[in-house]
Amino acid sequence: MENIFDFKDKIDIAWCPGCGNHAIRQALLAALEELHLGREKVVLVSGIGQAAKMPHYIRTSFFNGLHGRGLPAATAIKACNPELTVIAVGGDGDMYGEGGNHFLHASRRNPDITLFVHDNMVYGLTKGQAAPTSRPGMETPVQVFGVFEKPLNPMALAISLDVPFVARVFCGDVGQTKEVMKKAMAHKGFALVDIFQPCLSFNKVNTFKWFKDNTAYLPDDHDPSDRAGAFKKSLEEEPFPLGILYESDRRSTFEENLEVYKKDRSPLYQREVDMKMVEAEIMAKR
Amino acid sequence: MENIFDFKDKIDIAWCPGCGNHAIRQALLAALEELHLGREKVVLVSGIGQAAKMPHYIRTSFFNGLHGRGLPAATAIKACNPELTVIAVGGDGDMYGEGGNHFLHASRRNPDITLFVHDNMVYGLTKGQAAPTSRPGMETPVQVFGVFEKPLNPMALAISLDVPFVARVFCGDVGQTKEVMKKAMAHKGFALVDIFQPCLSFNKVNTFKWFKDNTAYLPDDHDPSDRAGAFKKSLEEEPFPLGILYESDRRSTFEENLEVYKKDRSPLYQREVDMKMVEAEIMAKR
Amino acid sequence: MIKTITDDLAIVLAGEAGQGLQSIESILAQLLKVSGYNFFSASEFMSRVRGGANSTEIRVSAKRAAGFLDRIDILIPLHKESIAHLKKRITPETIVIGEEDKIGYPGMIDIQFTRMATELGGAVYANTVAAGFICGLLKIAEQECANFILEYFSRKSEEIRSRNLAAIKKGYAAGKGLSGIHISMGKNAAVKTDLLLSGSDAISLGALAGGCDYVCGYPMSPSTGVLEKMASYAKKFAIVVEQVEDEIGVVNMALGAWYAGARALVTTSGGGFALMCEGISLCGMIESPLVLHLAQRPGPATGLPTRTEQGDLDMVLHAGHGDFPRIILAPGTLAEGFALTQMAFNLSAKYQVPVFILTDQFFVDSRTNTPAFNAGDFKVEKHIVKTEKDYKRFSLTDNGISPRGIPGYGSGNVCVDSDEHDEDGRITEDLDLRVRMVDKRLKKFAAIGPAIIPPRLVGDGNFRTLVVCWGSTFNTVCEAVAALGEKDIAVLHFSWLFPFPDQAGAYLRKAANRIIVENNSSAQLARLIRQATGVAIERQVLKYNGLPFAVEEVQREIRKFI
Amino acid sequence: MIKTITDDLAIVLAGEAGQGLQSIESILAQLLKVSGYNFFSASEFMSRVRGGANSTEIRVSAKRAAGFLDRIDILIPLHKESIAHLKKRITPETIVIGEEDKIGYPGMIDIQFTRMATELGGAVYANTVAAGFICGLLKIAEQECANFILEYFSRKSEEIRSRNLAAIKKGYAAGKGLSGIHISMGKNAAVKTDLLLSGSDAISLGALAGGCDYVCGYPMSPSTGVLEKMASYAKKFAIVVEQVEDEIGVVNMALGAWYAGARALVTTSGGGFALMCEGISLCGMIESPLVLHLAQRPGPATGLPTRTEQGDLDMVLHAGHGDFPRIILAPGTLAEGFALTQMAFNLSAKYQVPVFILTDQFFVDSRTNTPAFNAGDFKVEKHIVKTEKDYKRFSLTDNGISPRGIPGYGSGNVCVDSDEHDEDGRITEDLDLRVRMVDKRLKKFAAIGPAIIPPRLVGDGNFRTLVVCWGSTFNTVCEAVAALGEKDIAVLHFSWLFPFPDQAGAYLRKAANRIIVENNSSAQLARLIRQATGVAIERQVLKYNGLPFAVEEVQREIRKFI
Ligand SMILES: Cc1ncc(C[n+]2csc(CCOP(=O)(O)OP(=O)(O)O)c2C)c(N)n1
Ligand SMILES: Cc1ncc(C[n+]2csc(CCOP(=O)(O)OP(=O)(O)O)c2C)c(N)n1
Ligand code: SF4
Ligand code: SF4
Ligand SMILES: [Mg+2]
Ligand SMILES: [Mg+2]
Repeated sequence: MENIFDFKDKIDIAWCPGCGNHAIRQALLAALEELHLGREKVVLVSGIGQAAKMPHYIRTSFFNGLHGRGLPAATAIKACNPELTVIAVGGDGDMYGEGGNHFLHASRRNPDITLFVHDNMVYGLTKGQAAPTSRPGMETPVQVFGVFEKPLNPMALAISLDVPFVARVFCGDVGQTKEVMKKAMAHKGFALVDIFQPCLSFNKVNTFKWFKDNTAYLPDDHDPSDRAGAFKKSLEEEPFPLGILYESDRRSTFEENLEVYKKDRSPLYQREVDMKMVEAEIMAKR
Repeated sequence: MENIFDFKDKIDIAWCPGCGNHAIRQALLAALEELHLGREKVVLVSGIGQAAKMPHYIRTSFFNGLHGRGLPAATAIKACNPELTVIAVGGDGDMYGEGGNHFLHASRRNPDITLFVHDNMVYGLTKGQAAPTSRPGMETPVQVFGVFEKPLNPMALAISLDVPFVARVFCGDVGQTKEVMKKAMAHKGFALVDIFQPCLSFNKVNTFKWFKDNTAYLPDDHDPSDRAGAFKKSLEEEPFPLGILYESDRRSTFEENLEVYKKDRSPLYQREVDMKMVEAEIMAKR
Repeated sequence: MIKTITDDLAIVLAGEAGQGLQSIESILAQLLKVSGYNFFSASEFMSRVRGGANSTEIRVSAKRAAGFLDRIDILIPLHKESIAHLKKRITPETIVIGEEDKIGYPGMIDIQFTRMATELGGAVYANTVAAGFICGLLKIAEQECANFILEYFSRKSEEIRSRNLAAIKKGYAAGKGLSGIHISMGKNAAVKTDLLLSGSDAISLGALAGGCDYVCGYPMSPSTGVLEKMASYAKKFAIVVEQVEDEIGVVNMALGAWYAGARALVTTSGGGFALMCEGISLCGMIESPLVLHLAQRPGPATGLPTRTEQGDLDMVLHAGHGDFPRIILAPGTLAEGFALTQMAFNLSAKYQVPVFILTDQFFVDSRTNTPAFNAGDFKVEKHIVKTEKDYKRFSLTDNGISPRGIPGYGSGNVCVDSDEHDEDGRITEDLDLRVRMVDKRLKKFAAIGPAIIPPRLVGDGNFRTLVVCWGSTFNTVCEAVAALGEKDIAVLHFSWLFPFPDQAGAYLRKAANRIIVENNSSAQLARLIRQATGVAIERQVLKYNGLPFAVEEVQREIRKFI
Repeated sequence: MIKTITDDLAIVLAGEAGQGLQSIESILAQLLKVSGYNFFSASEFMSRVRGGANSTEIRVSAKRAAGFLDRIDILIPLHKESIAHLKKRITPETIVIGEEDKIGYPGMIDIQFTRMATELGGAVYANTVAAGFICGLLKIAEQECANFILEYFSRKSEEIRSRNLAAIKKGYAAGKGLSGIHISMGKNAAVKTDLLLSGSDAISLGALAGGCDYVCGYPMSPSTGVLEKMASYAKKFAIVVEQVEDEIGVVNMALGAWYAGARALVTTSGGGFALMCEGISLCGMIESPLVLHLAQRPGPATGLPTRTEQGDLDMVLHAGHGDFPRIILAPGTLAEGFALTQMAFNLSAKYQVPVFILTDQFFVDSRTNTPAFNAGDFKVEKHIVKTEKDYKRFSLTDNGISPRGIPGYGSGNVCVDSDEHDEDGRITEDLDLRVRMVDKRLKKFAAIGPAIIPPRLVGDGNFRTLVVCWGSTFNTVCEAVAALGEKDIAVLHFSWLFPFPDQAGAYLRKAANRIIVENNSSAQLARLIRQATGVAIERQVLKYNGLPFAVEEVQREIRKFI
C-alpha cells in the first residue's frame, strides 16, 4: 500500500544525498501513516532552513513561514482549529536560535502541538556557521577561533520549562525515531523531540559515526515522570541520552484553557458573528 | 558622606510612592558605593518599563535602550571595553518576555555583566497586564479569564542554562538584596539576580505581605555548587527560596574568550587601525 | 463681572496621575450626554502611574464639536503643578476653580472639593464632588445626577454608593450656587440617543462587526486600549485574545490564525510595529489577510509613550522587504473608525492583503458623542472556499486573487510558503513563474482600485485654498477652517491613504493654494502626495510636541497662508 | 567552421551545486588576470547545497568590461540539466563543450573532462581539467598555469598537488589542441597590477579601512560573505566578530558597541533588516552611528534567497518609526564599494546617523579586476571627545551635532535614552524640549548636505535621453548605453540615494526622454525621484525574476524607448 503522505511521483528533494534529513522524513512518513491520520487534517508548520523544508516533501497542508517563527503560527493554527494535528518542524538555528523566545513561551502555553527539531549542530542551509547546539571548538567561516559559547542543552531547557514531553533521538535509528515521533504526536500537549541529525556537508565534527559513538539509550529504569531526575540525566553529555527523558500529564493544554471552546467545540472558521449581539453592544454605548 | 552615585538635589522619581523599586534603588546605591566603584566606570543598561527607568535615578553612564533589548547592548558594551562595570536592569516582561531570546543566548555567552530583574509578576508601566512570571489565576484587563500559562521559573531556567550565578532576593529585605547584589557584581561572569518586588498599583495579588509570606531563605546547608540540587531547589514554590541558588566558577567569560584581548587588554576605542596593514591586505588581492 | 457662556464650554481638569481625572471625565461624559449636551473629551498624560502633571479637556457644546481647543474657559486644577503645566493655555479669561490654599492661583474661585469630601467621609470622594460641581454649574437635572451616580457605583458597597451620592449633591449645590459664571447652553434631545465612544471603542466595535474572533497583541501605549476592549468582549463574542511574548510572535500568530480560518486583529504602536516588518512581508508573500491597528505615538524609539503623533505613515507604507500590495486606512471620526475597521476585515479577506488602520493617541483616547450606527448595515464577508482534492492556494487568476482555502475545510491541502512558490504553494526556483507570481501579487492594486475611498472634501466646492489632512485631525481641522469664515477654502481629508486615491489629484491641482496639516515633523502625507501626483505642498502646518492640534492653532497657522 | 573571438569572450560554466563551479572560477580568475586579460564573473545558483542547476559566467575581455552578458560564447555544462536550465541563452552561435555522452547536446564538442580526470586518479580532478582546458583555449602560458596550480593547492598533500598539476596540463593540452575556435584576444599588462575582488571583498576591505573593529550579524544570503570575510580578518585586525542569536540582537549589539566606542558593522539581507527596524529607530533617537550593509535579494519574505534584486530601497528609506535622518549609499563599482564603505564609518561617526550600504547578490558575488586603490588616501575619523564632569551627550548645538563621548573616556557620564530626553540624555516630558530635540535631529539633514555625492553622469553631456539607475546595475547599464552607439544619450547613476542629491533635479529636468532601469518590480528609485523632485519617470525597464540585468537586455529595452 502506498503511504498517503508520500508523493506518487518522484519528487525533487533539495537535501544533499545522504543527509540525515532523509531518514527523518522516512520516520515521519511512517509515523503519520501508522497514526492513521487524515491527510487533510494534518498541518506541518515550519520556519526556514534545511529542516524547515520538510513540509514540501510530505503531502499535507503546510505553513512554511519565516526563519525562527514556526511556533507562534503553529500555536495559532491549533488554537483556531483544535481538530487539526499540528506539527512544527525546524532546525536547531531556527527553533533555538532565531526562534528561542517563541520556544520559551510556547512551553508556557503548552499547545497540543508536536515540535521536531533537526539538531545537526550547525546552520546547514546557510552553509556551515555555528548553531546554538554546536559543540565548543568547532571552527567555521564565522567562528574562526572555534565556538566558545556554551552549547544550548535543549533537554535541560525544556525540562526547566516543564515541557510535558521531552525526548531526544538520533535519526540513524529510524525505528526509534518513528516510535518516539508517534508518542510525541499522541501526547496531549507540547511535545519536543530533538533529533540528532548529521549534516554531511557542513558538520565534519558531528558525523553519523560521532552521533553513534556519543549517544546512549536511556536505561530501562529511567523514570520520565521524575522532573529533577530527568534534569540531572539531561546534563549528561558524550554519551547523550536517547529516548523520552521527561513526560508529564499534569498540565492542561492551551486549547483546553481557551474559553471559546468551553461550550462550543467547533473550529473558529465555522462560526458566524451574531450581528444582533454586535448591534446590542453598540446600543449599550448610548 | 554622600553616596557618589546619588544625586545631590532631590530628583523627580516617576515610580509610585511605596513601590518596591525604591527599595531596590537604595540597595543598588549602597552596593555600588560599598564596592568602591568609580562613577565613570559604571554603565547601567536597561530596556523599557518601570524597572528599566532605574538608570535615570543613579548617577552613572547609561544606555537606556529598547524594551527587551538590554542584554545585547550590555554584552557589546562590556565586550568593547572590559574595564567597565556593566549592569543590566529590567522588568520581568522586559527580560523574560520581550527579551527572552537574548536572555537565553547571553547565558550561553557568559559576559561578565550583572543582570537585575525586578520581578513584580506584572507589567507595571503599561498598567497591569500579566507578565511571564504572573501566577496562574491572576485576572487583568487582558487576561480576563485569569492567567493560565505556566509562569516562567527564572531560577530553573537560568540553572538549566548554567548561568554561573543565580540568585533571588526580595526587596523587602534591603540588606540581603544589597549583599546579593554585591556578590553578583563581584562574580566573574553572567550573574542573574531575580528581585521580588511588589507593584502596589497593579499587582493586588503578590503584595508585600504575599512576598513575605511566600518566600523562605535558603537553608545554611544549601550547596550552590550542586547544579542538579540547585535545580531541584529552584522548583520549590510558595515559599520560594531566597538567596544564591547556584554559583559556579567553571565557565570562562565572553570577554576572556575574545581573541582581541589575548595580547592587548586596551578597550577598542583606544585602538587605531594600521592603514599600512590595510594597504597590504588590499595589495594581497592583486 | 459675570462670565456668560452660551454655546461652547471648555473645562479642563488637571492633576497628577492617580488623582482620578479619568473618573470625573467618565461621570461627566454620561451625565452631559443624557442631558442633551454634546460632549468631547481628550486627555494628555505623562508616562507614569503616579505623580506628574496631566490634564483632561472636557468640551460641552450646543452644536456637535469634536475639535480639540486650546482655550480653557474653566480650569479645575487638582494640584499646584497644574498651573505651571498649563500656563500657556491659561489666559485672563480662564476661570480657575479649586482649592485656593493648595493651588494658590491669584483670582481663582475657591471651592474646597477635598474638604467637602472629607466631611462626607473621605478625600476619595473629592472627584465626585468635583463632578457634581460641574453638573451644578451646567444645571443638569439634579435627580438625573443622583440616579446616575447610584447606577455608576452599583457594583460597590452600599456605603460607597451613598457617600458618592452625598458627594455629587454637595458638589452640585456648590456649582449651582456659584455666581460669576452664567451658563445657558442650548440642549439637543437628539444627543441622548447618540453613542458615546472613545476611539478605542469605535475600533473595537468595528472589529466585532467585522467578525473578529482572534486578537493578539503585546501591551503598548496607546494601542493597549483596543487590546483590553477586545478582551472585555472575549467571553460574549467568543474571541481568543492572546497576549504574546513579543510583537514578532504577535504578527506570526495572527498570520497562523488567518491561515486556519480565523479573522485576526493585531493592535500595536510604532515600536511594536517596527518589530513586525518581517511578518508583514510574510503576509505579502503568502497573500494572507491581516488586520492591524496601529495607534501612533511620538517616536523615534520609545519617544513619548503616552502622547500623540502621526509619525508612522512612512513606515507603514513601506514596511517589509520586497514589493507587495497593502491597504492603509486612517479614520478621521468615530463613525469612520467603526466603519473602516469593519470594512478592513472584509477588504483583507477579499484581496488577501494586509490592511492597516492608523490611529493615534489623540484618536483612541478621545471620547465624544456620535449618531448611532447600525451594525445591520454591515456584513461579514468571509471569502473562503471549501477545498477540492487538487486545490491550489495560489492559482493564477485574471485579477491576481486566488480563492482562499482553509486547512481542514474540504479535502484539499492548503500550502503556503514564504519562499517564492508555485500555484500549489510549493517552493520553486522557476524564475519565469517567479515573474508571474510577482505580477499576480501586484495585479491586486488594480483589483483594489474600485474599493478605494476618495478623500473627503469639506467646505466650499469652489475652493481656492485647499487644506489637506489625514486621520485623527479631521474634526479639529474642519472646525478651524469653518471658523476662519473664509469663502473659497475647503478641507481635503484622507481616511484612505493607500493605494493612493487618484481622485485626489484633481482636487490638489485645482487648488491655487495648498496647505498641509500634519501632526508630525516632516509632512509624511505631503511626500506621499508628491510621489503619487507630483504635486508639492510647500505650505505646511506641522506639530510634533506630542500634543494634538488645537482648533485655534490650526486657524492661526492657516491664516498665515491665506 | 572556425569561430574567431577577438576581444570579448563569455564562457558559462553550468552544473549542479556541489560540482565545484566555484573552484573552476577561482582558478581562472587568477590565471586570466595574471595573463593580462580582463576578468569578470557572476554566479547564479539555487538555494540548495547539492543538486539543482547553477551557472557561472566568466567574461574574458581585452577592454575592461564588468557588465553581465546574456550571450554565451562557450558553454561548459557539467550536467545534463544545464542545457534546459540555460536554454534561453543558448543560441546556434553558442559552442557547447563537454561530455557528449552525459550532456547529449547536438553538435557539441566532446571533451571528456571526467574521463581524463579519472585517468589521472579520480573524478574530483575534473574541475581542474576543465580549468586547464579553458586556459589552453586562451593560450595562457602553460608554465604560468602550472605554477599557479602548485601555489593554489600549496596547503594540500603532495599527491593532491601533483595530480592537479597533471590535470591542468591535460586539460590545457586538450584546449590548446582544439580546432574550431580561434581566440586571439588583446592582453593588457596593466591588468596584472589590478586588484581582483568580489563585491564582498570590496565592502570588507572598505570596512577595514574605515576602522571597523566590531562586526555583528546573523547568517543570511547574500550578506554572509561579508560576515565571513570580516571573520577571516578578525585575527589580523583585532576585530570582534559575533554571530548573534537573531537580527534584533544584532542591531542592539551594534548600537551597544558604538556606544562603548567601537566602530561596528552590521551585515544582513532584507528579511534580517526587517527585524531591525525598531533598532534603527533607536539609532535615530540616541543619535548613534551605525554602519549597516544590506545585500538585497528578491522578496517578499524568504523570496528567492540566493538571487538578486534591488527591492529594499523603500524599506530602508523608511525603516523605523518616527522621523530621523539617515544616509543611504549604493555602490555601482568595486571602487565605490570600497570607498563608500570606508566613508560610511566616518560619515556615521561625524553626523551620528545610521549609514546604510545597499548592495545585492549580483554585486557581492560578482568578481572582477579593478585598478588598485590606495588605503593611504583614506583616514579613520573617530569624532569622539574625552568627556568632562558635566558632559552632556545631547548638548544643543547650531548644526544639531553634539560632541560624542564614550563611557570610561574622561570623567563625565554618557547617558543615552530611547525615550525623548534632555541634553543630558535623561528622560523628559518637557514638550518644548521635545520640539528642540526633534529639530536638532532633523537639522542634521542640512549638516549632511555638503557631504552628499551627486549622481554620476556617464555619456554625452548634451543628452536628450537620460537613463537613470542606481547601485549594482552601473556597469551593465553603462555598457548597454555605450553599445547603443547613440549620440544624445547619457546614464545618470546614483550611488548616494539619501538624503536625495538635489543636483539630480537639473539633470532630470534637462532630459527630454527619461528612462529608469531598476532590478525590481515597482521602480522604487523612480518613486523617490518623483517625491524629491516632482519628476515622474514613466519609461521603466524593470527586472524581477531574480537575475541581474544583462547588457543586451538593457540595450534592447532602452532601444524601445528612443
Ligand atoms: C530572519 C532570517 N535570518 C536569517 C535567515 C537565513 N537563514 C536561513 S536558514 C538559516 C539557518 C539554518 O540553520 P538551522 O535552522 O539549524 O537549519 P538547518 O539548515 O541546519 O536544517 C538561516 C540563518 C533567514 N532566512 N531569515
Ligand atoms: C517593543 C515594545 N513593546 C511594548 C512596549 C510597551 N511596554 C513598555 S514597558 C512594558 C512592560 C513593562 O513590564 P515589565 O518589563 O515587567 O516592567 P515593569 O514596568 O513591571 O517594571 C511594555 C509592554 C514597548 N515599550 N516596546
Ligand atoms: S547541508 Fe547538511 S543539513 Fe543541509 S541537506 Fe546538506 S547535509 Fe543535510
Ligand atoms: S506601577 Fe507598580 S511597578 Fe510601577 S512604579 Fe507603580 S507600584 Fe511600582
Ligand atoms: Mg541546523
Ligand atoms: Mg514587571
